[in-house]
Amino acid sequence: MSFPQDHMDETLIDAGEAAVDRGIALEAERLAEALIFASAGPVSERFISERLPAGVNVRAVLMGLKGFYAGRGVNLVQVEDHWAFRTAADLSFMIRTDDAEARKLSRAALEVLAIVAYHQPVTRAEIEEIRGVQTSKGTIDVLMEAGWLRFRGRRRTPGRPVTFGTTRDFLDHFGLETIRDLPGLEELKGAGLLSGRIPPGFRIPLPLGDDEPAEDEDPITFDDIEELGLLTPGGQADE
Amino acid sequence: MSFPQDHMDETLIDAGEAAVDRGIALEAERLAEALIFASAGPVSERFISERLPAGVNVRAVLMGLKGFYAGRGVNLVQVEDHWAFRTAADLSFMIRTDDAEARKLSRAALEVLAIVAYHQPVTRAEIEEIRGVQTSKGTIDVLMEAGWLRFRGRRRTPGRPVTFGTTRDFLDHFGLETIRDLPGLEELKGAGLLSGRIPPGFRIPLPLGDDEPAEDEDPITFDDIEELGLLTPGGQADE
Amino acid sequence: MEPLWREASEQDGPEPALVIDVGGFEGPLDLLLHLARSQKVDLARISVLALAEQYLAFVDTARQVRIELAADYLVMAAWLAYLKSRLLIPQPPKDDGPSGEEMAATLAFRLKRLEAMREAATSLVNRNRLGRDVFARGAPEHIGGDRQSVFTASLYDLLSAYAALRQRQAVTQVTIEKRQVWSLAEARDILMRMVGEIGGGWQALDQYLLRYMTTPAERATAIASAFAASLELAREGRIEIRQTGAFEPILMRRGPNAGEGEE
Repeated sequence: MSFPQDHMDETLIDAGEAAVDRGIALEAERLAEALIFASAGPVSERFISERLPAGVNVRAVLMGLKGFYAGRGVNLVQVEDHWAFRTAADLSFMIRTDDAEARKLSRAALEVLAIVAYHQPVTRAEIEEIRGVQTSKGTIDVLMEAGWLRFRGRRRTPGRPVTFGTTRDFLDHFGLETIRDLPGLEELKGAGLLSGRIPPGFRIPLPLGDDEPAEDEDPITFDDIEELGLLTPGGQADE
Repeated sequence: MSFPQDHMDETLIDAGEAAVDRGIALEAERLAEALIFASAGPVSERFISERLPAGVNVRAVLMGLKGFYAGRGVNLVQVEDHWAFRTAADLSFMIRTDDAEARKLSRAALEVLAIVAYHQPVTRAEIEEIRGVQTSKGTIDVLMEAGWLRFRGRRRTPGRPVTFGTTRDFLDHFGLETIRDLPGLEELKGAGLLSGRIPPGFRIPLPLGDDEPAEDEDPITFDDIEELGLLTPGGQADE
Repeated sequence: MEPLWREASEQDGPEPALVIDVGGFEGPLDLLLHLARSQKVDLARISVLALAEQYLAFVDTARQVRIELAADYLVMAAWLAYLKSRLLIPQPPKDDGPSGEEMAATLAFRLKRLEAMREAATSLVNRNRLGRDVFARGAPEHIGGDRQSVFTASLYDLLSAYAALRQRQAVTQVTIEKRQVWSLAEARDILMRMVGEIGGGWQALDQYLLRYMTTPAERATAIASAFAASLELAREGRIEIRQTGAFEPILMRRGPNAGEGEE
């Protein structure tokens, strides 16, 4: 990009011919706009002016941009001699200031979620056996609240433990059509996720989908949920 | 509030009285602008439309915004049905910083990425068939970790192998609106190079003596592909 | 043409060894493409015969100097040798194998396809890329009211967590994994269940057993136990077994006493 010195807008440059070249003004504006947009923090006037062609009046460029964005959904704001884009004040209700930003799932939660996905229907004791560590109730609660885990049924074994499964939301979030689309042993190996020596007898289970009730499982009823004190505030134990 | 009126369009609103509706349309545009601007990643059309006043044609609002920003330093770009603001490509060399180096991919990873992009959904076996070599551990892994490849589903063939596809992040990263915008896709398809089967009539002259001229009536020749602009000089596969 | 291999600078064994510069080639097709390019003609005009000969000469040389080539390269060599014979020797009329022309077209197609994918990869990386040429908002604000999950996690995160966990556990608790030896009782149980499914027709034993043998390691013990169990069950009249010759599949079907309670 070259900025010929002989065609410059009077309002944007300190000196130059009278001939107005909107093109140059626009180029300077475009560059300033992009620089401020891409920056993680407010950008100093000096930083911008160093990148504009010599002779361009940076203040005039920025004031022009400020005016351009004044009525828009996003405004160019000045903080001392630094500049930044901000959502227009009257639209700031849309922007969250609390820390409700989407968080990364903890390692423990990822593991529990994956175990349920592959081994469902699965009881909490089984999850712990596979993980080799105790699973805090909080981890499962978090996944239930996220809408990814659900109570599936009760195992027909002593104590009738509750079994867990994944939800439709889980499939949607992870882009799976059915739970059976989860990759198997060979595919995990092929994708480089499993490596090294895999002991003989190592298996990745084929998950049981919703339409395939396990033999030793009863579907969960509302009574079960009540009895077990599993009611979540919203009263929704199922999807 | 001052708005440049010239880019507004009657089609932004489905029906209604001109003055009031124009106000609604402007408000809708500001809202959409603020929503997309606030986010670093592409924002879904559905998310935006849920936040616009009822009856507003979200697509028209977005197309209007896209046109409005087309010549500016920041552009509104579309990635599938998601929208994002991105700095204009022609300003690249002015904004580029040393630490903003894009991920370097190995030649193998790059090839696998291209094969998946152009052939998706594609199984690992098919990738290997095209490359004529086993995919080393870590290749697909690296691409999945980068967020560019994903498990797509399973092929309905014996063994139900998992298929791979590209992600929205892939499109976003390489500046593609949809997978149909892949460079040279139609030409490659037309040349039969994206199918597993050899296109009918795909024959090569077999001059047992080396100097025999090629027959003219070959339906697909390397020259054709070259002519179509699919080949860059040098034929280097890597950066 | 660039050298296709280099000599290893060190010999770490008693055998003299050469090392193929494997880093230079991504498999036999890549090597062929390299050779084809060195013919200095486009792929449509390439002499497949000359190409095959070049490749075979390369493999021969490699062998003479005792280079160990990966199996992929040798399979390709065998295929090209066959292609060469097809091209040179007129085919007998009743030959239903692929013609030399068909095989040559296949090879040319694969080379072209690989080349096209390489060009595609090049044009892809040369596009304006996010974070290098174009940039996203540097200071994103958070949009409230997103109905999507409060958590971010990709399928990759999920799968890698799972794979790492299972791998870790497999190493530390190998003994907890499923038993690898079939007991006779287990084999009996499985066979009896199978008998229920077979009905009256003869079926190969292996066919059923394979359903229970997912790893090669279990195969031997499963077959041994199942064979012993099947002899026992045949003696009890629960099944009948038959084999048409040595090493033929063992066939079995429901015996006259099949219905008797097992427990």
